[in-house]
Amino acid sequence: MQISTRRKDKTTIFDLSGDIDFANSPVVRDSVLREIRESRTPCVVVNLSQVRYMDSSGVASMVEGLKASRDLGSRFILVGLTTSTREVLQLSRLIKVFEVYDNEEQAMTS
Amino acid sequence: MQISTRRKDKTTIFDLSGDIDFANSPVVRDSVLREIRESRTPCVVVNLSQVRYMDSSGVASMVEGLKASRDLGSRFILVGLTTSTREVLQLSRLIKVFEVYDNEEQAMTS
Amino acid sequence: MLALYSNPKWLSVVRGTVERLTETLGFPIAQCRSITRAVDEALTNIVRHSYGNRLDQPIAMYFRRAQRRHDGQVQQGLEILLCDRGPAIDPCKLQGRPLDEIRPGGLGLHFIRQAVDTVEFTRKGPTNRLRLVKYLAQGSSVL
Amino acid sequence: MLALYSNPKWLSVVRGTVERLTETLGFPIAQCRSITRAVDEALTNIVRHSYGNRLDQPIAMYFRRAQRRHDGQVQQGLEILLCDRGPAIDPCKLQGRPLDEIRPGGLGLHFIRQAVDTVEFTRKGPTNRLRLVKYLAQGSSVL
Ligand SMILES: Nc1ncnc2c1ncn2[C@@H]1O[C@H](COP(=O)(O)OP(=O)(O)O)[C@@H](O)[C@H]1O
Ligand SMILES: Nc1ncnc2c1ncn2[C@@H]1O[C@H](COP(=O)(O)OP(=O)(O)O)[C@@H](O)[C@H]1O
Repeated sequence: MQISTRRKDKTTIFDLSGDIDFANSPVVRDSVLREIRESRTPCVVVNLSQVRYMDSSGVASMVEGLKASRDLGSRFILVGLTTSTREVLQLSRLIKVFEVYDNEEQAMTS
Repeated sequence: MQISTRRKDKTTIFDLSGDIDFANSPVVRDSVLREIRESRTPCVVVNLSQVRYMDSSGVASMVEGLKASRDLGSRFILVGLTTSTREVLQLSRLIKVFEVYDNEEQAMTS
Repeated sequence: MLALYSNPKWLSVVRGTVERLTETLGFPIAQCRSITRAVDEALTNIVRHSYGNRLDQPIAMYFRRAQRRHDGQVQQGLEILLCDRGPAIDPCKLQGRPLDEIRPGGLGLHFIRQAVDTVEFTRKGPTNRLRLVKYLAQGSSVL
Repeated sequence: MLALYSNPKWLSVVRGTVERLTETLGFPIAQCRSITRAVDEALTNIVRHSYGNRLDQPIAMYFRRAQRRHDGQVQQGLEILLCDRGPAIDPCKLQGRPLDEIRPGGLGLHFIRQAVDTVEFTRKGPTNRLRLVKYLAQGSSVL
């Protein structure tokens, strides 16, 4: 699993790739929460387009990101859902809870 | 592994997909050889673009196809080599022995 | 049979194994994904709950064919047995959170139950055994 | 540890396991492919030559860390042991065909030797053991 981050104006984009599972979801969780709580970034976008697999602990990390940004009145957006990540969010009945866009461009102009 | 065949004029195209390994290369070998020897098709194209893996027995099947068509003065062409199939033909030092094209269109107009 | 240690870095290896095994047995692609997910979540639970995140504890997995009569027909299937040597599981604790709450955690068992036809926890001597069985739809069997 | 029967349909399952294992250990992607290929070819040889294409014979695979000193530095690596219970192998037969001949067959051992740093056949009691070791370049180790 690899995480890299980019900034565009007031938005931070997390590009995740590979498998997000119990071995590495704590790292994902921590970097996302730090960005929201410490850097106070107004908008965090998580790009999942290169994610091959996401387990329930990955979903939990996304839920924590969402909750943290709600607490602070910032935005938390998921983009680039693959079949596999979409499936896991649907199974969790969480897909409607998140702000989801097909891609970064749509997220930035919304 | 899946095999399907198509005909275009005097050419038969084998579309292979999945993994060609010792479990199924005999099937690949037999269908290719039947097409060359029994149907006497003047040109056989093997499309490897959907092949994820090919082992040495898969390479051997291609060599048998090549030899059979040489014996009969027909053509035997490989198209759509992926990183993995190209690698295995290079390791076998056989890549230069085969008539190889990027895709079907190039093979048909050559 | 696959034996490994309880280090979460091996989860990806097991997923690779189960993905290919279910593919080879002829499960439809979406079921290959969901069975793989079930095994991954079950292993994660063993690592976390049976072994308290210790990395060096033994886990054994057995893969066998299963068979049942269903609607008057014989269905072929895959049985997966996951064995660990952690403390006995309190059956009362074996439940996830209600799916309509938005909070992290408590999803693994839902994913497991969604994916397979049988989920069975048993204790045999010092061993926790989790038995998962998934049957193939008639006709799609290539077992 | 992975134990399986000598049915070639499980070859794909083992490739899935080894692909992910080598990826997890941090081997570069081309080496993940070549190590996987080596194991696949070695298993195929066991099925064909040790077991004469019988489908129900036992094969055991062990995966361990390896270490060596190389150019004054410690290199981490992966050791793979493949064990079968076929008849003892005649070492004189253990050779492929010359690579400049164009004919089918005789490529497996070339692929194996190309992929790993050590290839060692030994006989221990009733067991053929093939030991493959591949080391990681310094610095790329994530073991
Ligand atoms: N292998 C296990 N050993 C002990 N308890 C377990 C095991 N697997 C699951 N449980 C219990 O079931 C609960 C629900 O599991 P799960 O749905 O996977 O969610 P989570 O693990 O995130 O809590 C766990 O919190 C735990 O109490
Ligand atoms: N596990 C084995 N048991 C017995 N003989 C073997 C084994 N592996 C390889 N060999 C011998 O080595 C030869 C070369 O093997 P290989 O390069 O894989 O080509 P092929 O298997 O196509 O002949 C085989 O023909 C066989 O005689």
